[in-house]
Amino acid sequence: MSDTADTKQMAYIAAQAADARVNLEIETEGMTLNIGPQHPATHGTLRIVVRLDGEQVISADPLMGYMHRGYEKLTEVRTYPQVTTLVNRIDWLGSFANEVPFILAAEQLMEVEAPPRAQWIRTALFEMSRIANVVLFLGDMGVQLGAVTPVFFAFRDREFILNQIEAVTGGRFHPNFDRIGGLKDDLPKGWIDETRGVLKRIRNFCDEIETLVVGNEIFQSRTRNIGVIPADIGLSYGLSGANIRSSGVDWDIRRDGGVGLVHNELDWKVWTHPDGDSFARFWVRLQEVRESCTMIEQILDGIPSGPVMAKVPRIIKVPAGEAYVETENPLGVMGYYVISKGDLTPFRVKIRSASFNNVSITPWLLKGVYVPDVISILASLYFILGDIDR
Amino acid sequence: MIQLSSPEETTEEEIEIPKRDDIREDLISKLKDDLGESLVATEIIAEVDVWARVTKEAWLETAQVLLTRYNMKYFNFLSAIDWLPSPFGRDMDAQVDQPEPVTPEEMTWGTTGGETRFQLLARVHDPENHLGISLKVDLEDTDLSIESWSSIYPGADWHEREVSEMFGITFLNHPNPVKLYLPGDFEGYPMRKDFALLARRIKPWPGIVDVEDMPGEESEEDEVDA
Amino acid sequence: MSVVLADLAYWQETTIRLLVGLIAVLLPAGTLVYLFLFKMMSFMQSRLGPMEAGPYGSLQLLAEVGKFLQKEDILPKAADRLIFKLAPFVVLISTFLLILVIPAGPDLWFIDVDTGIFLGLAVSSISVIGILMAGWASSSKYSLLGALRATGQLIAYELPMVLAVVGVIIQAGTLNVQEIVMAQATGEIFGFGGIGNPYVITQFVGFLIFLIAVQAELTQPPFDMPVAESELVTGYLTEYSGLRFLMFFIGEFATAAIFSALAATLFLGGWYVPGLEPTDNLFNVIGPIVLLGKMLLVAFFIFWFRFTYPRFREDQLQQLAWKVLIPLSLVNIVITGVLKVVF
Amino acid sequence: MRKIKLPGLIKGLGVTFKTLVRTLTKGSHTVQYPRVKESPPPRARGVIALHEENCTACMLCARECPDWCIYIEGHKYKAPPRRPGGKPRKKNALDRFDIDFSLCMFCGICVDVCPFEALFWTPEYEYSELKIADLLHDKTLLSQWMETVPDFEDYEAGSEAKKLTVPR
Repeated sequence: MSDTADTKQMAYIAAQAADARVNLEIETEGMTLNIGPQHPATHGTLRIVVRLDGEQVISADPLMGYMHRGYEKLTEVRTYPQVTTLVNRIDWLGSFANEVPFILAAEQLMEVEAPPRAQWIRTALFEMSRIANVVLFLGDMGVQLGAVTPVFFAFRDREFILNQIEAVTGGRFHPNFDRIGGLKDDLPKGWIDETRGVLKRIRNFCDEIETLVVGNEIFQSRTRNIGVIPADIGLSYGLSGANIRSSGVDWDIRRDGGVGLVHNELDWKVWTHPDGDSFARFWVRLQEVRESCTMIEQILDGIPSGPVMAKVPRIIKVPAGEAYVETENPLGVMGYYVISKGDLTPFRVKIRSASFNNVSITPWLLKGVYVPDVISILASLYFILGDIDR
Repeated sequence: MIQLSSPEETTEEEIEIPKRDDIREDLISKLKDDLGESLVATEIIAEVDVWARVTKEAWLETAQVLLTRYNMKYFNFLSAIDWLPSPFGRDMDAQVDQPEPVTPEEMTWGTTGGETRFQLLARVHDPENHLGISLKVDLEDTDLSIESWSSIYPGADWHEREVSEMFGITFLNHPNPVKLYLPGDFEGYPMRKDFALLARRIKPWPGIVDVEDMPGEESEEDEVDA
Repeated sequence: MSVVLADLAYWQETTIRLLVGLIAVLLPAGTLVYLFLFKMMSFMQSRLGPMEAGPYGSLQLLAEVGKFLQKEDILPKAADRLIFKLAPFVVLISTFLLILVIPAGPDLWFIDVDTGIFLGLAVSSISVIGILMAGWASSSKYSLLGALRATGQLIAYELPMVLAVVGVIIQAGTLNVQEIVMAQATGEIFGFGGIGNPYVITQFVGFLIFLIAVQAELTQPPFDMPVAESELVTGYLTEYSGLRFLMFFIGEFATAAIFSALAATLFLGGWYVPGLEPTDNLFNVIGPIVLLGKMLLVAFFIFWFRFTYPRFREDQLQQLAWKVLIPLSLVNIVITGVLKVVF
Repeated sequence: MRKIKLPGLIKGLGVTFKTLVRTLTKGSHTVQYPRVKESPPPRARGVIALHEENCTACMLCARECPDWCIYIEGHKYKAPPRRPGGKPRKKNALDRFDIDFSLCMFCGICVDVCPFEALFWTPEYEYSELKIADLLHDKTLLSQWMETVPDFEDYEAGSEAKKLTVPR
């Protein structure tokens, strides 16, 4: 470590000593701990270099790129239909939701619109991918805090949602089902009824998690007032999704200007929580899963009949222009800034992924917390490595 | 505000009555007052989006103005665009057989135009009135450096590090100007258009039509090719 | 056992004692791992657990042992070799010494000392040294953090555990474990002697404190910070592999079994079941089985908590020990003492 | 929020215990894989089957594949005329059709773009290999998968999609 860094650190310790937390007379020496890249808590290859004083974090510096796949570069050599296979793999737990904003951006440039039936089914699958994603978070948060059982419940019930997604799209994880101008295929027979049964299971799972995790006093003591993000700071870091709604910001793109999806025709509620701590983030996500169930149920009742594909040319050339479309993905706001030059391939695609912004707050957020809280805060911010590294 | 209206509808209506987007027009006219000469170009697609291009000197001021006067509290993203047409074409048509670079096309720019090869692209958002604006700024090839936004939007920190390693743009007064994704000793700027994507160059494209003709017959191009 | 061993030579006696001791440690530990870690945990998570090795996976444990034996014994380059190698033995020694004080029948015991429970609680603390050795010698930051956490935790919970036992001692009026069992077997609750006097009823607070302290001593969730796998990988075990890891593993579950047996002995009447005379020779046969059954009952609770709760943070754990459990157990002692004098 | 009577710690114990009882009485959610197999839905993208007679070596799939994992070689030949006295037809014969499943991303674009109904998905998934080179499935193997292709499903009410049939 350089001299300046040491001076800085000593200054920081001195500031902490004013809090009577660190005794400078003992002259404790800090310790650098690498959490990751291979670590059970980072569920991926995120590496967080934390400087510790005892178990208290002096500074935390996330390092990533261990899984960077260069998707922005790869999109430049792939045709528009081929790009959807790539973007599937950004947030691999809710992959269908990744396709939607890209397809919508391309549709905006091509000035086509998917037929109503396609939009409704798209919304249903969009919300199902949210369930598939967030349900795992609800279980995983327990594991990060030491409770092994919730994650098995999560995997158990997520399986049914994945089965339903697979029954329509053919892919459990990487559906590649969204097409410019509609969907690849229509729903198979009997799917709607099966899905209703699955939603019942998911609601049941939410109740179980509520009793097992949310109601647990140990869980509450571990998460309440831990990792508090004030709304303004969260916004300036570009936090989105449940992370910002749990800080009391009532903002959901599904309600406040969603293009191409039918959320505005459904009856649902945007959940917020005033606290902004880890518990709030967990709680908001739990409510959002239930809200997604409500939405899907309404969609299942109201799918209009009709075709699922608009008339688009067989070889897709997107007219020159620029479009930015964002949607409220499971992890937060995901947007694609697509620049086209009228070619078969996009000229440049900027992928604005939610986790990248969500995690960028960690150096600020992790200062002064204890090592166990590093884990619970990271878990509650909920990132997917593919969404950070792209 | 981004309404739940399809682009198709928008265009149809545009043909009938040119649509006005009062909120966005309003924003642009106010911005013109605030930034004056620094606002180089603007563009509005009614009820969809709004763009503004500013001068390099006003980059920091723009952020400050948008944050304080327009309630653009939400930092969305910051990136860059390399407008150089790719010297490798689409990297598809059997590059191995054709190692010479494709004759470069003319450089063209997108929305709000441009003058230089590199443009910075950023987007901020007003989370209460649901209004976002995309900002662009030209960067001269000779001086690829610009003031960092991270003092105004702390979230710009990582985005600027990414842009800096991928495009080779320097951000002045950045708190931590190190590489974000790439290893420290990486050379080159991968997102520049003249940085070859090796994966597409070490292997011949399997899509070359090599259905052999019958002996003694002239090739009739792709008769079964759809 | 003392009866049987009376006429044998010293070496024969020692061999038999060793063998029985091994069985007494390994068998309950194996039962615990299979019944609770493999099966109960799986059932609680809607799955079946190991099913392939043996009927219903009952030989899975042997397969695991075989697997661990094959693994490379990795020694970190910077490790303090001697201490690193020694640490698992120290942990195991504590476990083996602890079994000595638990009687399994009127004549079935390893040693019959007047300060039995005192000895038991004393030797149970030896494992702390082993854990500290493991954490320090591994020269890994995770190990070090884990070991330090373990030390702080084990010392903090030793105290409420001892204080909880004090209530029992006061009521039984003896430190001898065998006599505590006898006192429970022959005791009466307010004149009703039908089921003896298992102290779980009169010393319920003590029992709860003892269970919580045992949970913490065993570093099981919700007190598993020393091995917290999502934070410290596996704490002081991080650098261990193969046979040495297996020894820690056996140590962990054998200690769980023995502590459950100790709890069963102190609070549930040990090897005694109501309906028979406590001096009945039959207890030398069914005593171990009864003890095993009661031990499994206690262990069931320990593991049930383990699979349900998330873990505390280190400071919350210390607060629980010093601010809640210790005052509570002190109050318990005072009340027990007062009642003892009054009745 | 409704009033909580029991402490959450005890209610949580109830959840795990309930699951324990349910697993013991109603069975688990998992299946013992090699003995019991779950059947994926008919649309599942397991492996690609080739109906060789329909393939004209048009290269469309190989061109559209984002991973460049389809290799096709063919030659032209003259087929005997359909009606006596007619002109001999020129046809493409397929010499090689390989899909490298170690590269394949299972996106399904090749199946979508095939204009001659020569490629199909089958839900079959048990084709792992010990050597990565063995994942290159050739024409023969791909044609064998054809037997496992299920019929297309009916569509849900309100659909206007046309149900296709699998050539056998």
